[in-house]
Amino acid sequence: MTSTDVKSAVRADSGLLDVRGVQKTYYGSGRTVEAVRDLTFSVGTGELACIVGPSGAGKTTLLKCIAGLLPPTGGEVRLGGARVQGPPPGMAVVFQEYGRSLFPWMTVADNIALPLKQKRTPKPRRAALVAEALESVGLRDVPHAYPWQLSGGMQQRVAIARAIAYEPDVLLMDEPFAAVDAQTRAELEDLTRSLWRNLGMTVLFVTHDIDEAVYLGQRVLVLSGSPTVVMEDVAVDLPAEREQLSTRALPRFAELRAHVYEQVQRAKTFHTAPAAGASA
Amino acid sequence: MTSTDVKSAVRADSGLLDVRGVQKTYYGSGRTVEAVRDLTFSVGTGELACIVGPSGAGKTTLLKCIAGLLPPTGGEVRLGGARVQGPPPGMAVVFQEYGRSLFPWMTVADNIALPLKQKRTPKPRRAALVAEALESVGLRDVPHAYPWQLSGGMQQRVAIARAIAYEPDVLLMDEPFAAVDAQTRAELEDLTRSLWRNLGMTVLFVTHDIDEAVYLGQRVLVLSGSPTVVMEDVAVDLPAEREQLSTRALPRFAELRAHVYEQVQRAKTFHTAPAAGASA
Amino acid sequence: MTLQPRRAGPPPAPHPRSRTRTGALPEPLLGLLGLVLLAGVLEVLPRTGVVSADYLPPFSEIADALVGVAGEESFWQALLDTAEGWGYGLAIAVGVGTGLGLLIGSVEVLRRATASTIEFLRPIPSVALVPLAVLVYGTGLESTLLLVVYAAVWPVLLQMLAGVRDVDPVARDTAASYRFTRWARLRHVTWPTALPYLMTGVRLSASVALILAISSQLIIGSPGIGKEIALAQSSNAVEEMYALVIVTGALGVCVNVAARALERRVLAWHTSVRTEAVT
Amino acid sequence: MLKAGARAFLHLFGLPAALLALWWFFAARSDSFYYPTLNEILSAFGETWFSSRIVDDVLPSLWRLAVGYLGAVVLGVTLGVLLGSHRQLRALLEPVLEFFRAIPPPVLIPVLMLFSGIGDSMKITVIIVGSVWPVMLNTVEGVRAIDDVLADTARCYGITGAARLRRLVLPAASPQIVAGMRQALSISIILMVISEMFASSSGLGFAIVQFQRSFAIPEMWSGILLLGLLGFALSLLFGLLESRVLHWHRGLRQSQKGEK
Amino acid sequence: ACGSDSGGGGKSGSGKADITLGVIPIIDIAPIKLGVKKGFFAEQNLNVKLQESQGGAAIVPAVVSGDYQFGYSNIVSLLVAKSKGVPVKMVSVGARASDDELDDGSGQLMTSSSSINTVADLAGKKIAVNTLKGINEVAVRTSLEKSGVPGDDVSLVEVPIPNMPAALKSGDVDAAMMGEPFVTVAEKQGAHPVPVSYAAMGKQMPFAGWFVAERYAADNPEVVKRFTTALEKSLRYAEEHPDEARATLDSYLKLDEGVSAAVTLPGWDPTTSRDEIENLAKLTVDAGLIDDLKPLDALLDQ
Ligand SMILES: Nc1ncnc2c1ncn2[C@@H]1O[C@H](COP(=O)(O)OP(=O)(O)OP(=O)(O)O)[C@@H](O)[C@H]1O
Ligand SMILES: Nc1ncnc2c1ncn2[C@@H]1O[C@H](COP(=O)(O)OP(=O)(O)OP(=O)(O)O)[C@@H](O)[C@H]1O
Ligand SMILES: [Mg+2]
Ligand SMILES: [Mg+2]
Repeated sequence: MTSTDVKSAVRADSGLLDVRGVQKTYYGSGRTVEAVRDLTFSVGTGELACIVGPSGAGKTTLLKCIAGLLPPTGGEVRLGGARVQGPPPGMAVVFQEYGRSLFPWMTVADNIALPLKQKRTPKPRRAALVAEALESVGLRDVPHAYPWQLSGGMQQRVAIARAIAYEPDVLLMDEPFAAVDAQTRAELEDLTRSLWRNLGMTVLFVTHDIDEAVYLGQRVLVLSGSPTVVMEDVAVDLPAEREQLSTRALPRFAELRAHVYEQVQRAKTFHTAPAAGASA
Repeated sequence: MTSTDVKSAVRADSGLLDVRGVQKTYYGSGRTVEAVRDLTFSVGTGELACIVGPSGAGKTTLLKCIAGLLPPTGGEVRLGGARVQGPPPGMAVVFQEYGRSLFPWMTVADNIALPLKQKRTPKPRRAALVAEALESVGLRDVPHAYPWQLSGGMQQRVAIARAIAYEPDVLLMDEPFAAVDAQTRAELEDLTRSLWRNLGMTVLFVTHDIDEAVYLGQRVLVLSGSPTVVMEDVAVDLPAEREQLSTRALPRFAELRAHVYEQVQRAKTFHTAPAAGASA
Repeated sequence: MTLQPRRAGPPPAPHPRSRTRTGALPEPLLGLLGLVLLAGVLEVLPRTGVVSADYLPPFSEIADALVGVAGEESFWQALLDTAEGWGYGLAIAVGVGTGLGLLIGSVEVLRRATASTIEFLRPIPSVALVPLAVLVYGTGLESTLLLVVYAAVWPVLLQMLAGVRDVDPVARDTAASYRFTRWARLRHVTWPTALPYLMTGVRLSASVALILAISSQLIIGSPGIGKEIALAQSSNAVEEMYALVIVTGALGVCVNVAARALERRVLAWHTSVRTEAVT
Repeated sequence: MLKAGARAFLHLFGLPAALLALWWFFAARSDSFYYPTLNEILSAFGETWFSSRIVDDVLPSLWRLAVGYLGAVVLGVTLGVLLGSHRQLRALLEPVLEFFRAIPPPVLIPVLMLFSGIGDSMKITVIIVGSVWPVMLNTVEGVRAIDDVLADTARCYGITGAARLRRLVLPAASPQIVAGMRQALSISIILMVISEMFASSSGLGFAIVQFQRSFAIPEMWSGILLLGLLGFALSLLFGLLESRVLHWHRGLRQSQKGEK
Repeated sequence: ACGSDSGGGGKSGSGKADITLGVIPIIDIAPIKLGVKKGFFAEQNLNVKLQESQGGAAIVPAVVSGDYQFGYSNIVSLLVAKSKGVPVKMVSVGARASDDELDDGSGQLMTSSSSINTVADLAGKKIAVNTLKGINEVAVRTSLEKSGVPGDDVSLVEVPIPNMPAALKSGDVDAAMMGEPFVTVAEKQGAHPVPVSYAAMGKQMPFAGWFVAERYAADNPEVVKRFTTALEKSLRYAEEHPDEARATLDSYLKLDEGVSAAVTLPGWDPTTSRDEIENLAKLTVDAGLIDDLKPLDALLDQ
C-alpha cells in the first residue's frame, strides 16, 4: 500500500482507532517481560479517552504501539481502517520522557516549528502557530532559550506546545502534565479539552491522576498491572461543558472518581500473583 | 576546613539547614535568568518541609544550591553550622530528572548499592538495604534489570529506593512521585513519612501536588514565581499520625489545602511584571 | 564569590567569566605558557647533555634557523604547496567520510555489508601505496592527494559511524512520530548527534592529513615542506630540519585552535561545551 | 537460525568477494608490473607467509603491536581523563599535544631513536606515540560530555576519586573511548609497519618494505593482504570486547526498537 | 608541465624534448646539476627537469609509468628489479667508487669503536645500512668474505643515512655504511673508516646508473641518445672539474660551511663497459640477491 493510499484512508475516517489483541513482549539481555498481554479496545473519531493503570502496566508501551513506533508482538493496531505499521500522518505524541524528546541543539521555537516545517506549513502560519502554542502553555517569554536552560515543567510544556502547534488528527499524550504545578495543570487540562473540541481531534491521554482522567475524558480505560489487559472501560457521563471547580464538585464526579480509584487499586492485584504490592 | 571537620560539625547538629539570602542568576549564551532572587528560611533538624511554587520558580535551583551542586550567586547555605560548598556527607537527593540520574550501565541493584559501597556499608548490610529499599518501593522483581528497561514510574522509584537505602541525615526530593500512579504515590507518601519519623532525617520535599504537600509536611513553603522569594511559610498543624483517608478527610486539611492553593495561585502573579526575570 | 550573604535588590552582576578561578590565567595564555614550557625543555635537554646537541640542537638555535628559513621565498612556496595538498586532501576526506558515514551509518544493511571491508582496508598503510599512487597519478599533487585522502578518510568515517549510532531513541521516536522525512531526520536528528563525534574525527583527520601530506612529499619528492625536510635531512642541516618540523607542529596547533573555536560555536548546546560554559 | 547465519556470512564476505572479483577482472587484463593478478598474489601469499616468516616476521610484529596498542590505550585514556576533567590542564597542555600530534612519524622516529635506541622499545614507542591520539581525543570528549545530572548524582552520593573514575567517568565515556580504540587499532597496525621500516631486521612492515624494494610486487601485495586480514581479524576480536563493554549502551540505544 | 611544445616526454626526432629526471638529493648527482647549468642538455635540445625523491619506491614506478623519463639508481637495485621483470633498462653509468677503500664518499663503513680497525674485527657486530638487500649489503658481505669472515656473521639493520652518526654515537650500532656528507660529519665526531666500501668491491667500480623504461627507450631512441650524449659530457666535465662540481653541491644541498670542500666525491667516468658492471653483478649473485647474471644482460641489452 502506498503512502498516499494510507493518507487518503486516514483522511476518510481519520480518527478511528482500533486496537485488536495487541500483545507486546520485550526480549532483552536475559530479561523477558510480557509488558502487554492482550489489549482490545477502540476509540472513535473525535473521542477523548483517558488511560489509567499502575506504574509499569504498559501504558507507554501501548502508546508506542499505537503510534507505530514499536511493532506489537501480536495483534494489530488499525487507524482509520488501515493497519498501523509506522507513524501515521497527522498524529502527534507527547512523550513521557519529555526532556529527551526535545532536541537540545534547537531553541524552543525551533523545536516547535520543525514538525510544522515537515508538514510544509507556510512560514507566516508557522510563526503564528508557534507563538500561539507557546502562549497557551504559558511560555511566551522563552522562544529563544534552549530546552536545557528550562526547568522540568517548562520543558514538558514545550513538548506539549509542539504537539498542539502541530494540529494533529490524533493526539497521544503520555503523562503530559506530570511535571507542572497544580494551577498550570488545571489550565493545561482546560486547554486540552478546548483544543479537542475545537479541532475535533481524537485524543488518547495517559495519566496517573484519577481526578484528571475523569475530568478530562469521555471514557476512562483502566488497565490492569503487568501483563496488561483492559480491566474496565468507564464511560464518563459528565456534562460536555466542564469547568474546574463546578465539575469537580458534582456528585457524579465523586462517584466516578471513587469507582475508577477502586478499579486502579484492584488493578495492581488483578493477576493471581500480585508481584508489585508495595509493603511499606 | 577538612572534610572530617565538616563531618563532625554536621554530626553535631546534622540536620539544621539554614538558607540565607540565596540568590542565583544563570548567565547563559545570551540569556540571563535571575532564577532565585532572595531566599531566606531555615529548616530544623528532623523537620519535614515541603516546597511548592509555580513551574519555573526555581525550586530545583534552590535544591541544587542546598545540595552544594550549584554555587549561589549571592548568599549562602549553611548546614549544621558549616557553610555548604560542595555536597555535604550524609545527604541524599532525588532528582527531578530521575531518568538521567540513574547509571545506565548498572543494574537497578547496583545503582542502589553503589552509594552504600561509597559509605563503606558492609556487604551483607548493603544487600539487605538494597532488597529492603526495592521492596518498599514495590520493585522487588527487577534488581537485575537495567534502568532503561523500566517504565518511567519504575525508574523514578529506583531513584527513590537509592535515596532511602542510603539512610541519609538530610533528604532532598524534587518532585519524586511525579511519574507514579495514584496508589503507589499514596504508599510512597506514607513510606516517606514513616522513614522520616523512624530515622529522624531532615526532609525537604518539592512537589506540585498541594494535597501531597499538606499531607506530608510539617511546614509548606510557598515560593513566588521567578525571580523567586518565599511568599509564605505555612505551618501544617495536623496531627503527627497521618493516614491517607482520615487525614485528608479532616476539615483542617481542607482549610490548609485551600489556603496553600490560594497562595500558589497568587504566586504566579506575585511580581508586578511577572515575566521580567525570564525574559532574555 | 563573596562570603557576605546578599540582601535582596539588584543582582550583583558578577562577571560572566568569573568561573575561571582566581589567580588562573585565561585559557589562550595558558596554552601559550604550555608551548613556552615545551620550548624551555627543548632548550635545556641538549644544553645539559641529556641528548647530544648534534642531533637535537637547543631551541634557540632552531629558532635562529627558523628565522633564516622564513626569510627564503622557497620556504613560503613550500608551505603553500603543503597547505594545498593538505587542505584539498582534508576537504575531500572530510566530505567523503562524512557523506559515507551518514549513509552507511543510517542504513543498517549497508553498515553490516561494509563493516568487514572497512576493517580490511583501514590498516593498509598509505606509504605502502606509494608505488601505486605514483604509477597511477605520477608524482604531482594527485598522488599526494590520493595518499592523504586514503589515510584521512578513516577517522572521519569511523567517528561518523559511531556518532550516527548514538542517536537518542526518544529523539528518534520523536522525529518518527512527526513523520520527519529521511532527509529531515538526517539533518535535524542524526547530524547534530553525530556532530561532536565528527568534530573529533575532523581533528584527527586534520593531523593525519598533514602527516601524510608531509610524508608523501618526503618520499615522493613532490614540492612542499616534506621535501624541504628531506633535503635538510640529507644535507645534515639539523637545525633547519627541526625548524621545519616546528613549522609542521605549529600548523597542527593552528588547526586545533580553529577546531576549538568552531566547536564553541556549533556545539554550544552540547553537554561538553555548555557545562564548561559559565554557570 | 540457518538463515540468520547465512545472512551474517553474506554480510561479512559479500562485499570483499565482490571487490576481489573486481580486482581479478581488472588485474587480469592489465599488463602493469605493479598490478599482479590475483592468482599471483594468492600463490605468493601461500609461499611467503606459510613459512618461517610466521615466526620470524609476523610474531615479533604482533608482539610489538600488542604492547604498543595497549600502551597507547592506557596512556590515551589516562591523559584523556585528566585533560577531560581539568579544564585548566587541558588549556595548558592541548597546544603542546597538538604540536606533537602534527609531526609525521617518519620525522619523529629519528628523534625517538635518540631517546630509545633502535630496538623494539623504539618501535613500541612509535606505535604508542602515533596511536594514542584517537584514544586520547575521544576520551577527552567523552569525559567532557558526561551527563550533568549523572555527575551531580555521583557528587551527592560521595562517589568521588577512584570510584567516580570507575563507576561514572569511564563507563560514561566508554562509547567514545571505544570509538577511539577502534580507530587506534588500525593506526597501530600502520605504525607497526612504519616503525619497522626504520632500523629493523624483522617484522611484517620490514618484510613488506623489503619486498617493495626488491620489486617482489606480488609478495608485497600479499603482505598488504595480510595486513588487511590482520586488521579484519583484530576488529572481530575488538567487536567481542566492544559488545561486552558496551552492551548497556547497545541496549539503551536500541531499547526503543523493542525486539532484539 | 614545463616547455611549450606538445612533445612533453618527447617523440623521437630532433625536436625539443621535455624530460623529467628522478633523482635522489645526494652528492652523486652533482654532474647533472652542473651539466644543466652548463647547458649541455640544452645543446641537445633537451629541456630537463629534476625531481627529487627519497628513493626507488617513488622513482622506479614513476619511470615505469612514464611520469619520469629517466631515473637514477644504484645498479644492484636495478639488477634486482630486472630479475623481477621490471621493464627498465640502464642507459649510462651514473657514478663510480673512488680509488681509496678507506675514503669512498658514496659508500664507506664508519665506526666510533676503537676496537674495530680491520674487516675481521667486524665479526659478530651490528652494522647499519641504508637499505637491506641493496648495494650496501653487497658491499659489506663482499668485504667480509674477502677477509675470511663469513658474510653472514654480522647483523645488518636498516637506518636512514642521516641518522647514522647518532646511531653510531649512542652505540645502537657498531658501524654504519654511510655516504657523504655524513662521512665527513661522522669523522668530525671522532669516527673512523673501516676498509669496507664501494671502492673495496672494486676501485672505480660503477655502482649507480641512469635508467629508462623499456617502452620509452623503444619509442624514443633519439631522445635517449641525446640524453646519454649530454650526460656523458656532463659526467666527464664534472670528473675533470671537481671544484666546479663541489661548488654545485651548495646549490641543491644545505651543507654546513666548508663541508662541500671536504667531502669525497665519487668517480664520474661515464664509460659503460659490461665487464665492470658484470663484476658488481657477480658480487650481487654471491650475496644472494639475484640468482644469475641473466638480469645483467637484460638490463644492458638492446
Ligand atoms: N525497552 C524495554 N526493554 C525491556 N523492558 C521494557 C522496556 N520498556 C518497558 N519495559 C517493561 O515493560 C513494562 C511496561 O513498561 P511501560 O513503560 O509501558 O509502563 P507504563 O505503564 O508506561 O509505566 P509508567 O506509568 O511507570 O510509565 C515494564 O515492566 C517495563 O519494565
Ligand atoms: N542551566 C540553566 N541555564 C539557564 N537557565 C536555567 C538553567 N536551569 C534553570 N534555568 C532557569 O531558571 C529558572 C528556574 O528553574 P528551576 O529548574 O529551578 O525551576 P523549578 O522551580 O524547578 O521548575 P519546575 O517545577 O518546572 O521543575 C527557570 O526560568 C529556568 O529557565
Ligand atoms: Mg510510561
Ligand atoms: Mg524543577
